[in-house]
Amino acid sequence: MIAQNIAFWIIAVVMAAAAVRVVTSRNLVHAALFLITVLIGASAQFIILLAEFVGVTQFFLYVGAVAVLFLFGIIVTRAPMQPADYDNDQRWPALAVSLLLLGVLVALLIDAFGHQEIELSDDLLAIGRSDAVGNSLFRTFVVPFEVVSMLLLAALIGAVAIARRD
Amino acid sequence: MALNQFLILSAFLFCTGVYGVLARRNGVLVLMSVELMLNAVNINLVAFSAFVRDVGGQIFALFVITIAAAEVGVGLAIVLLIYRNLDSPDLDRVDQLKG
Amino acid sequence: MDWFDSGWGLTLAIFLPVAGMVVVLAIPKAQEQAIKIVALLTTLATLAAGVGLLVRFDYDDTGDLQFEANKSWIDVIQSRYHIGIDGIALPLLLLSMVVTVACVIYSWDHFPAPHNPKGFLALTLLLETGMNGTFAAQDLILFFIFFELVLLPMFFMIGVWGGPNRVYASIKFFLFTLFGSALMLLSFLALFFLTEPHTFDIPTLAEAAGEGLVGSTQNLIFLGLFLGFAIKVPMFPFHTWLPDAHTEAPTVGSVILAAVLLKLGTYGFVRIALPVLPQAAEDWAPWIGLLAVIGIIYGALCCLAQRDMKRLIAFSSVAHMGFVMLGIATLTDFGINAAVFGMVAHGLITGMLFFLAGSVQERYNTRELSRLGGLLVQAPRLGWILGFCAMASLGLPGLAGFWGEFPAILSAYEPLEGLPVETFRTFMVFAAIGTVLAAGYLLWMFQRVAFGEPKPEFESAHIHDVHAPEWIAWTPLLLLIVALGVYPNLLFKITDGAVTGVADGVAKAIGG
Amino acid sequence: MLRNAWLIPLLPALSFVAILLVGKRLPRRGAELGVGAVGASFVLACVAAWQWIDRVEGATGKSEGLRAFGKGVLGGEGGEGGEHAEVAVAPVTRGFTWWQNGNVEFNVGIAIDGLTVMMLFVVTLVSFLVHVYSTSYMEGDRRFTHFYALLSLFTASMLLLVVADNTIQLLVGWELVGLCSFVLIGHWWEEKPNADAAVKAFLTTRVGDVGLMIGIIVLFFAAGTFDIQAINAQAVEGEIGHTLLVVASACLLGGIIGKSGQFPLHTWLPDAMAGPTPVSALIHAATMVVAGVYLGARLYPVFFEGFSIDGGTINVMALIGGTTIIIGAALAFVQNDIKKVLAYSTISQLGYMVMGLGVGAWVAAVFHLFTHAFFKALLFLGAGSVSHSGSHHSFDMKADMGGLRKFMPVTFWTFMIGSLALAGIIPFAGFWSKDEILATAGQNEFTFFLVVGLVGAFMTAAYMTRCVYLTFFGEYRGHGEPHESPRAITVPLIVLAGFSVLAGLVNASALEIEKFKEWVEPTVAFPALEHPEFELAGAALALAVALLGILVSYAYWFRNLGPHGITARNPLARAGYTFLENKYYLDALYENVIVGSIKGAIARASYWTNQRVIDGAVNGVATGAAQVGRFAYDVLDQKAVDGAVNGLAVSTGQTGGLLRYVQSGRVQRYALMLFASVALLSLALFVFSN
Repeated sequence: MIAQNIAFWIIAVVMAAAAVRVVTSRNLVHAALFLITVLIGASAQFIILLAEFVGVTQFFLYVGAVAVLFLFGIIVTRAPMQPADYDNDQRWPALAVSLLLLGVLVALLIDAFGHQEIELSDDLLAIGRSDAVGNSLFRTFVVPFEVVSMLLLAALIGAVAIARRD
Repeated sequence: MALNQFLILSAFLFCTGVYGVLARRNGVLVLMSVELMLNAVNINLVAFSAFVRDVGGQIFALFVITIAAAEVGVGLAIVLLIYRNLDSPDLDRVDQLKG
Repeated sequence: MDWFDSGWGLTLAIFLPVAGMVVVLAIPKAQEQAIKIVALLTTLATLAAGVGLLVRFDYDDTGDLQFEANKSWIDVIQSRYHIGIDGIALPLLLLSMVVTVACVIYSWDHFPAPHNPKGFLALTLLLETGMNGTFAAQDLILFFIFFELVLLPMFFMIGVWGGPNRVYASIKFFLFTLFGSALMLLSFLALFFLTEPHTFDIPTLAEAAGEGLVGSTQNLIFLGLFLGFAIKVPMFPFHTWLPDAHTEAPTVGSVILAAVLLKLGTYGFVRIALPVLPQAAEDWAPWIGLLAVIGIIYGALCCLAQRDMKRLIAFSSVAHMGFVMLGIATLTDFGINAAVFGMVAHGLITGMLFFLAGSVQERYNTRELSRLGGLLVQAPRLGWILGFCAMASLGLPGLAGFWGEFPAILSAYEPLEGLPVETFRTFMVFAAIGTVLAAGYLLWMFQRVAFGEPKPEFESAHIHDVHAPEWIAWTPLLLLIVALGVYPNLLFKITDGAVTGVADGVAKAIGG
Repeated sequence: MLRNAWLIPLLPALSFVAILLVGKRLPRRGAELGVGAVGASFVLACVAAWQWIDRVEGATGKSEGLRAFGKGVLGGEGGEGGEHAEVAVAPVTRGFTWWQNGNVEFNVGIAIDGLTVMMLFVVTLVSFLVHVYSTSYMEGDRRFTHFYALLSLFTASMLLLVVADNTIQLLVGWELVGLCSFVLIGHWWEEKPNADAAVKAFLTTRVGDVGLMIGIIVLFFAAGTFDIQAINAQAVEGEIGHTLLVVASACLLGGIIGKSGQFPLHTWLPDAMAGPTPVSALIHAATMVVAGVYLGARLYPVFFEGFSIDGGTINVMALIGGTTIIIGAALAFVQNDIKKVLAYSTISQLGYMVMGLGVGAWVAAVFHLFTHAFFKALLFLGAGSVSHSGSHHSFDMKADMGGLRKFMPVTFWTFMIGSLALAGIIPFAGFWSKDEILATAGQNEFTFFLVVGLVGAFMTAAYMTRCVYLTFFGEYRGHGEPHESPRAITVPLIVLAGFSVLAGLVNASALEIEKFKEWVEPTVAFPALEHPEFELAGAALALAVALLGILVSYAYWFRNLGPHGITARNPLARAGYTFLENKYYLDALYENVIVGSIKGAIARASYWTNQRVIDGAVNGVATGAAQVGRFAYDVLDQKAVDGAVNGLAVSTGQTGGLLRYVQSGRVQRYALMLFASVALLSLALFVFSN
């Protein structure tokens, strides 16, 4: 348990720091790279939680596809901007709101789940494996799955339609 | 391991994302912050999945990942369109809803 | 026809328009004719389903839910897909269908700018589903969803196809009603959590009639419901969104808004607020009555100060809905019957008036009363129809408006036992005076618009008289106004049983 | 026929629809339909009358009704009287469910008794003659077809009111009559005064209708029914509390005042002359204004008990009627418009009827309604004939008439008959009915109203003499070429003149004929009324007063005696004249003070309240919320001062009202508010739930 705990904290600190940099960085490419860090961290956390299929998917999909997409986005919208322009005029209220939200959330969480433990045992491993997830996905959740695939298709077409140069 | 350590990490990531969404001007950066929030949700889902020992949470996380991918696709397309029309991805200038 | 009676017929009546909307959306924008035909066919098919309901309705048993369906829906919160109609819902359901058909026909070849029949008709169809669903829903959550579903299309209708000040009006409309529905939802949730067994089922809640709720809690919940519905009605002083929304909305939007949307609020009172919380209703009734009467007088006075024809009609709605609310506030079968009649009559008559205002504006490009005049010279048929509707609106006996107004005033003479009689009799006198003011502003408007010679600026303008789509759209409404006025039992027979049930329930809960 | 009397209103109603649909395509442009339908109604009404008389006579043991009727009318040796009126003759009723409410079903239907039959006869007859008359009078009018359609509807509404067996149906007919009068008075709506007069007529009567409506409601709750017979029965038998009856009768009286042009709501009647003359005749003789009197007669037990009429004390009803007699007659003196003279005389005569009801002279009042219908219709149609063929469509007696007696003999003689009947000269119809009102007033010890009635009789005779003089005598002052009117106009005049001579004989108490009373007075659910014996002295006095009136007027106008030009010399007389000319300033009071302030100041104030106070509050809340947000934002902002300055500038630029700030159009600002509210709400939830 201790090993996982140590791993969690290290990764968590890295993720938190990276996340903060994502929203404060003055360089678009840097921000994207920090985002990738966070995403990889999340993938690692999933594996700590013995959800290996989700972790791997996260890694491939996000780090492989989404991050690349972002980089493309940065390239095509490269605007002549001063670094200071990256934030708008409601920076401070935004900070206040997010801090307030964080405080409320943390208080709520501690209040609600203060003593709950996650037990990382073999039976947990069993439900995180590909076959378990796959079974569930294609039996119980087959209709939502199909719907999501339709959605993806629609989003694909939509993205093309929107971004197409007429 | 405590359930809360995951949840609080997730809460932190989420709030960071909120800040980013609220305070950033660049459309791409806002989208990135949205990704942060979605990720926070994912962590939550997987943590609870492990906590209640049910695969449902993981399945939902998978769906969220999928939808996030779709969202980035469409979102970037919109940012591209804004950029093309206004010559900048600056969201402050997108105020056609103004009354 | 078993399938029809067992809930499918009603489901069809609710969801056909959405199906039609999907088809409309699938047709390319350029093929306007196809879009219009599909939309028209959809509304006609829906109306046919409605006629089917009308034919197969059991008139000996109007107090019970018919064509009921009760299927599991969102089990987690114990909300069920429970629909059904009784004698109160049936007329309103049909009103909504008839008005929608009329609207589609009316807009056949004059869509307001930005001319976009596809979007416009799709929104109209979506609206119809929301309206029909609200009248049929027997589950609070279902009711709420349909109630809110109406909001969005109307928002876009005003915001996109509206007049010069449309954005202000649409946002105001949206925020106002959203505010009301938020409180309403809160009340629904409170009802759910505070009653045993936890349920959103309206008949079950009405059966319990607020049992197990402390008086003060009842009153608070009722307040939430009241605000939600009163804003929609709209009652004084929550009415200020209405003139703006009506004035800016396109003709068809105004018609639907006046004819059906306002009824959602009053219907909510009759369907939910009174049966579920009778004791609170009794506590609140004098105040509701007071606001209703203030609305009658005040709306009429505001009408007299208007210079814009459409705005005048909008304010007249405030006054007329005051009569409806006065009827409801008496908590008697007489008053509630009058209220239901008043809803249908107001829907037909004010709907027609907005059609006419739209047609006048289309012909003269203005609604300024001071610039209009001599309509009877240039378009005599249009002018006489306007006169007819003005007469119906001021409650001329023999036309539909009278049967909503007179029994409402009548019922205020003797409200439910336990309510302050003298107060209500005072209300009665003021309401009766309101009818004189109504005659005043409507005749004045009619005189300004129709009598006299046309103003010099329009003297040479070619003003065409009522044309084919207008005739087709209006004839059914006009015939209904006459038919209901001459033989009111057409409607009273349907509503009476159901209303008596509601009133008896309220009386029993208060007495016991 | 009595059970099928519903056909009588139905025929004109159908003709209304038919004329609207196909009238324009017919050879006579719809007139034939109207004339035909109303004519058929008239025939049916005659049949109904005959059957009713037969029924009454059968009940009283004299089955040969027709013969008795003939004798009665011709003044033969009828009136064996004595044993009648003891046997109750119930009205013939028939109905079906009209509406239901609270599991109670309410009927629509007919209740036919003597009063109804009499009204059916009068209304259909006058209306038929007016229809015929209009074929010529309205020829070539721009809305001829329209006119006929509405004339039919007018008749139908009045007949509907008359046959009604319940108060709601009566109200329906009542309001429809008002509607038709609105449209017909405003027939030539291109000119603003006509449109104004139409609106005024409708609105003024509608003020009275508030009373009618409330009265019906009170009666409904007092008696538990809308059925007129049942209400009357309960009122007679004292089953309704006296207070309720007082309230109900006072409210109903409001309706009568509005509809029958009683003081102080009479002002619409003279203005209603803006309509075509046949319409005026119809309004004044058979429909509209007599509706009020009919209501009083129909629900007489309510008034009788409510106002304690048998007590012999002054009551509101008699007082209103008496006041109206005098003020109406006084105004008739200062009119130059022949139709206005007649209009004010109608007001005055209606005053007689209402006063008659108020002093317990039910039979006399209804009888006066009956006779008045004929001679007033005659006078109006005569005036129409004068303007049609004599004065070039003018009604100004002083400017465009005079000396017409030579050019239009038929019109002149019929007009003379009408005037004498109106003035109450024996043996014309008006004498019998007016005398009977006065006799009953005297017998019931309403001495004050007896005097008022006599004064009224004097004035009536005097102003009619003036009117006749100005119109038919002296030199022709007009510019046209006067000639006699065509036959479609003169025939109705002659028919009406015949009735004006003979109608009074139906109840000529001097000759001991009391057929009218026998046939018309209800015997069921009706208070026991005293009927006066004929008194030679009283009748002679009334006649003498009328003759005196004629004499004085004759001396003044024909012989040019008396203080001519006194209004120019004497300031007091001038003031009085001005006062009369301005119609007691009532119009000024209503139009400028009451309507003006409601339509002007009060309405504007309400609207101002709406826009500034209520809407202002709404906008204020939104702006206020935005301001609070802005303030918090500035404080949080490090550059507080800077922000405040900027904010001030920005907000000055944005003080457009609601949502200008909130509605910045920037999604991120919306999102900020969204998240802030979510956080605050969850915080609140968290705090409160612990």
